[in-house]
Amino acid sequence: MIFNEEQSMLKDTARAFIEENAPVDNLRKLRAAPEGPAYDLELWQQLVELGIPAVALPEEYGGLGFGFMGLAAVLGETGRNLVATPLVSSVALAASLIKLVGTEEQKSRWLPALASGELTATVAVQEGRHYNPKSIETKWANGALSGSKTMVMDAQEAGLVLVIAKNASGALCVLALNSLEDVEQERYMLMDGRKFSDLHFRDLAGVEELGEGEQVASVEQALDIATIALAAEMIGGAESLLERTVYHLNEREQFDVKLATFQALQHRCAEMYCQLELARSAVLSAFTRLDQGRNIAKAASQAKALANECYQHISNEAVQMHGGMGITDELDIGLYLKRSRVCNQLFGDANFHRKRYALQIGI
Amino acid sequence: MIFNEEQSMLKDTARAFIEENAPVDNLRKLRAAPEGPAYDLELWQQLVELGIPAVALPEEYGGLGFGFMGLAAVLGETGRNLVATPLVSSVALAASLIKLVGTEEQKSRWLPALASGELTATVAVQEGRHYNPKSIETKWANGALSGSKTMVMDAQEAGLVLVIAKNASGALCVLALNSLEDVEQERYMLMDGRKFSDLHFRDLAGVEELGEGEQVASVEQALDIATIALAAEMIGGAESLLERTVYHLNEREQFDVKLATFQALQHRCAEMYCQLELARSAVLSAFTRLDQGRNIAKAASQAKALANECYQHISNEAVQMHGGMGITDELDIGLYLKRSRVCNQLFGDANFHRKRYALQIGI
Amino acid sequence: MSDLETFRAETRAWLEAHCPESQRQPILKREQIWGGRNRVFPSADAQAWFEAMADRGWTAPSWPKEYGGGGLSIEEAKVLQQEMARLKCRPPLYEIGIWMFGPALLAYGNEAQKQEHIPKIVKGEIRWAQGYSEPGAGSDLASLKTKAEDMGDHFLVNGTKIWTTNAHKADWIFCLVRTDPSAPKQQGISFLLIDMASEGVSVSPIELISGESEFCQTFFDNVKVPKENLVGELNKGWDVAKELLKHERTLMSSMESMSEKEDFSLLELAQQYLSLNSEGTIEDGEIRSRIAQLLMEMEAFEQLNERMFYQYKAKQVDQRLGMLLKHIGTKQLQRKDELILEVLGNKALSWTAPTANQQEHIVTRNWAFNKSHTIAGGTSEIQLNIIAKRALGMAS
Amino acid sequence: MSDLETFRAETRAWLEAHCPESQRQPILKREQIWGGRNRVFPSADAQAWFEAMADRGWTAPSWPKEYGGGGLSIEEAKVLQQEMARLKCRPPLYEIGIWMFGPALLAYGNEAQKQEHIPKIVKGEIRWAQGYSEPGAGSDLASLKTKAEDMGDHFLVNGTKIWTTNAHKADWIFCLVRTDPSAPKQQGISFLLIDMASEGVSVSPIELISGESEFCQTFFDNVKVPKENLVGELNKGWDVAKELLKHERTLMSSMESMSEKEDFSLLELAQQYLSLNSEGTIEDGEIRSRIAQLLMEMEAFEQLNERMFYQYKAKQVDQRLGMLLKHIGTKQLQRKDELILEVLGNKALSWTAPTANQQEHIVTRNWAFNKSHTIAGGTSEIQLNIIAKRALGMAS
Repeated sequence: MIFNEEQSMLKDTARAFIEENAPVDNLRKLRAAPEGPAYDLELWQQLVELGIPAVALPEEYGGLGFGFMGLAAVLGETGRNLVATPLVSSVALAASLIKLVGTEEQKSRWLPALASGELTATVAVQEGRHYNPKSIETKWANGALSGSKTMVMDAQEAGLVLVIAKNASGALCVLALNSLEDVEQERYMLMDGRKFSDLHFRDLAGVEELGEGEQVASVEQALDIATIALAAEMIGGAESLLERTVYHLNEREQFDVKLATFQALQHRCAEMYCQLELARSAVLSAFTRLDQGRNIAKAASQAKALANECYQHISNEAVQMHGGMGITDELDIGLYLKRSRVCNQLFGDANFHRKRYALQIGI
Repeated sequence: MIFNEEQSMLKDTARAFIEENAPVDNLRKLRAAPEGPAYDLELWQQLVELGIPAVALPEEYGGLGFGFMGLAAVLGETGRNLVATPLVSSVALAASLIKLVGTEEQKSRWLPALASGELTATVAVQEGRHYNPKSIETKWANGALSGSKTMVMDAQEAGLVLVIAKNASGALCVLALNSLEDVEQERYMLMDGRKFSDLHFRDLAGVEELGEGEQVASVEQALDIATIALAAEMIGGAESLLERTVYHLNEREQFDVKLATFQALQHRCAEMYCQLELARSAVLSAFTRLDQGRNIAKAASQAKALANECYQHISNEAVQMHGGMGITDELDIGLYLKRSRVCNQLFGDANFHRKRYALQIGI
Repeated sequence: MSDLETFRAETRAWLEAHCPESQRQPILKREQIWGGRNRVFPSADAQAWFEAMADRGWTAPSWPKEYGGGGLSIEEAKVLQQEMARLKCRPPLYEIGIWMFGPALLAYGNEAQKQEHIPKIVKGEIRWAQGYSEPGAGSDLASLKTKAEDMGDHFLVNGTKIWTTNAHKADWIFCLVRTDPSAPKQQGISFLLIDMASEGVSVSPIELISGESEFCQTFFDNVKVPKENLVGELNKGWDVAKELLKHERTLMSSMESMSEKEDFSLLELAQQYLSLNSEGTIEDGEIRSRIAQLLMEMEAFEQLNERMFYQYKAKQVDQRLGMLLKHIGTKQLQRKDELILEVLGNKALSWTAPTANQQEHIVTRNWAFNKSHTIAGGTSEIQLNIIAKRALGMAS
Repeated sequence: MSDLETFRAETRAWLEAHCPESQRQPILKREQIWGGRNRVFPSADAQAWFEAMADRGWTAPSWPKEYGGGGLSIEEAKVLQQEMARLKCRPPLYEIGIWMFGPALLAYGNEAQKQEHIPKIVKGEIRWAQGYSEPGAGSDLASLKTKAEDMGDHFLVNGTKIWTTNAHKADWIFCLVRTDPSAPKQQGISFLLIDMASEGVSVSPIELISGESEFCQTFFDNVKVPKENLVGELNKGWDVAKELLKHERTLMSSMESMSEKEDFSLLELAQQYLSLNSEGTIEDGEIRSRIAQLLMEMEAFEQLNERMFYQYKAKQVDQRLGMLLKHIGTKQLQRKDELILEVLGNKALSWTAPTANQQEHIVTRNWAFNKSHTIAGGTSEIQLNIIAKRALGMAS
């Protein structure tokens, strides 16, 4: 539920590094180049040198074994400054998927490379307008892969693309592509300034299968890990917004008094803080369960639903409380606002997770 | 959408009469006598003398022909002081049901008596925990009535009890009972201090049918009339609560300033007022449609759903803003709080009406 | 037939005769006709429709005929509005001069000013901008610092205005300026009309979170303004501003219906983007209820407006209700935008948008732009203060 | 095995041996054991369980052994709590002296006072009441008017206290009284212990909207109070009160779990009262989502408490989090009550209740009573002020 000493140090290191090297302006640069990379490759290399991709992986695969809680600490910091990285796509999701689903040979082949940062990977999950891994239609049958994926993160940068599909008997399985050469791709920028891809597979042959047989539970768990990783990033963003808003209200005077002295604004900020700490507690609890090897299906849905509502609410309030400047692109507030809406959709919106949580608790 | 001159005069008359003769303390007296009448019979006689039961009925049946908008004006006033009357059960519901469903002979027999106040009637609708006239199970077959009704208003006082049932072919029909002598009854007081009855019919024979044949649309319309009548009463209650709360905040000092000067409370009161006027507009619009002879199925659901949420929210806020005194029985605030929850359930809660509205607009 | 019914029949016939079929389609933003010296009509039909309406003064239906207005009574104007809605006629003119400035000038301007400016507004010949807010002042309008010094035969204006909507396209701007720096805040302010072509006026658009730049900063650097451009009395500009703000608030609350034609209905989008069950109802019970709830409240908002209209007609106006419109209307609009985003899922996230269609693209931009509605023209917080103090009489 | 694990094993064994089966059932309100001179045990089992716990000092597990407490470390106390929860042991003693007054007396009382009062609290021999609020003062506690005049050998107390919980059943009351009327508000207040049996003390219960009368008004009419009953320094009572309020806030936030045993779970009631489809899930999608949403937030509240516990253990306490508990906990409780009412439909409306079962009856009364939680012990508005100013550092 709290960071241990190692994890706290990692958090401090990450914060110091990001404050110094990755201001929010970095995102503006990435946004200004729609054809450019999805994240700052040089910055990522520096994070690799700090050992970040290895944090949560076990030592046997070249990891540092800090636990996922360590990764959560870093994600909170990238979220605070809207730093684009492949931490969710590659480190949280793809690495977990390989670890949970891959054969021993596959794990030895890919995990050390992911830990050392030589390789980044991504996972193609979503189909259709709303995230729902239960309704996947991409087919893996007779040695051929067919179907379409959307909202794939960091695909162009990835050396390995994992695709979640259904096999001939309708069970979830995972395919591994070392290249997207024969895959039809559309790459686009979303409102948060990040790049995503749609991938279309048409009877693609010569694809390697990750692991063997049915993988429903493992795939779901890997997706849950990515879900809480994203939630951790979102909490960082919401935290930063609340800090910026309180700072602004304490600075700005109107009608000859500080805006912060208006009780209506005080109460709304206090409510935001309550919401933030509740959501944060849920996220930290999910990571704790994960590191304890317990099931996180319910915890992931709880964490993501609360993080969604928290980030959405706080971003709306932040815009409003910054007044006219809040709706200009000059301030960073709008970047958080738009990032929160993209995060909402990635790995399921609040409605999806409320229903999934209800199912988990038996109602 | 607004009261005409006649209706405004009626409203002023009703307010003056009620302020003078029916303070909220009247309800306390009724509450103190669980076995006593459901409403103050003497007060009702005075309202009869003012012509209130005749307001909405057409002149051919001894009515005054002011339209239902006139009745709405009066209901707002009874709602303001929590006056218990058979206006909803008898004047809005039973009279409408007879008018819409009854044969010419039945209308001539009962409507003039209802208009003159000689007779009051009630309607037994609800079954089970949540109001839902679609799932009525009380059966009228082979000349016998069987089933159970709950939440019947003013049954002991009524000279005529109408029962909504399903006939052998499953269609809605209405039965008219001149007496409850052979009916098993349980009478009880709910949290609002009013008395309700459960009625159990076991193969009750010798019952008169109201009208002839299937009556689905007419029954639904009569229920919609009762629904908006109750909503009008609820708006009156919410209005009174908001006035009382603002008055209290303007009177009471804390930390050497008036409570009303706290901006957080100001904004919450302002939000309540917005909610109140929106709900009121919906209710008035429904009554206007009714008097224009237009369909009110959608309007009734809209009005009741908004009235429910409005009364519930304002009653909660009123308790909170009255502080410690708000939770004592000494103040009237708690009486409104409890009345609002009973009103919520009568003729359908907000969830029921949201779903019904959704259906009406085709989603 | 009553006079009003005759008027309705005639109006309907006239509209049917004069409004081309192409002008009865939902209007796209880029096809809106704004006033201006350099206006360009998007099509011959659009021009014909505009000119037919402007000739009758029906671009400003209830303004006096002597200044080119339609001269209609409030009831007739309502009938015209209803008939236009029935035929789905496009609004002939989008113009701040029509919505806000004109009514204020009619109330406070002198005869010469009205003769000079009002007819041009009706004919759409001049595009107006508003110069109220200043950088750093926020809701505290009266703290404005732009000053106009009396130089005998003219005022010399220096300062900066912000949120001047489309100032880069405007011909004239009406401004609040400080003419007596020693007077208390709300006094010492005057209402001045400035030709944007004057020397020393420059404009810089502000990029918004929606990617658009409808708002500008406008700089005045030793701008000479003739004295006859003062509206109302010297140092009494606040009165004119208040009159104008009344119209702005009414306008803001009707933004919803104005932009409706462009941003599609929540109901239709829900039917288009959500899974429906066999009876055509939305499968997901939660979002269905939330949509129904908002639509109910939006309908109640229309009913509130309708109630106010009937009150007005019956001369039984409840002044308090008008204070509610802006807050309720803008909040509903933003709730609607958020629900639409949710309904569209990842289809609502596009920015550069090769994967999104035009509808999805507009929806997204509107969502971002509409965040301004609870800030511009008096923040929601200011509205709530006003409601509490003036409508409810809470102590301050 | 670590010391803590040994302690856990021993505790578990001891509880299993000493907690009768009947004391492992959900407790009803009428079976709660409160302290008091005249207490009556509801059963022999209840008495045995109480006495076994009191003998070990486990009615106050972390208080010092020298005053009869359990002398446990914070970790051990947590283990005891966990093991009791595991076996579903009933709380042995409900007592304001345990929750609030004891900790404050341990911090501020002199040796004689601790010796006199603490052991009796642990043993449940004395029931305490709190005398803080006064009629008309609301959240402005420091405006209190009850005065204690120094008469040389004793104080003479006159005034009225309100919201004195169960004062009609209490043996002693701790009060804030004004000892220096000339000093500014928060100064000039002292903390005094008064025997309810003293001459001049009278009590009048207040009827609540729930029909219950747990709160009273307590009147002091020339009551003589010995000088040794002053806790802390003269005119420094505010410090003691603040210490005590800390415990009250923690207590209020845990009210939920305390009353849980009596008011049933939202989850179970939903399953019992709502239509389920064939897979056992709730048919109505809207209410299902709203229930899930609240349960998620309630779970997050537990997780927040857990986080604070681990912070405490690791000596990395974030002081701000404690300020959130009361507001969040009481608001969630009230939202839960409202949802339960909705789930039960007309079954939740009973008052005299021939048609309602006991469960429905309690649910309704709790709903009404629990409206007090956001008012008593520091209103939610005060909590939000504190959070804004102290946790977020907003200017005041």
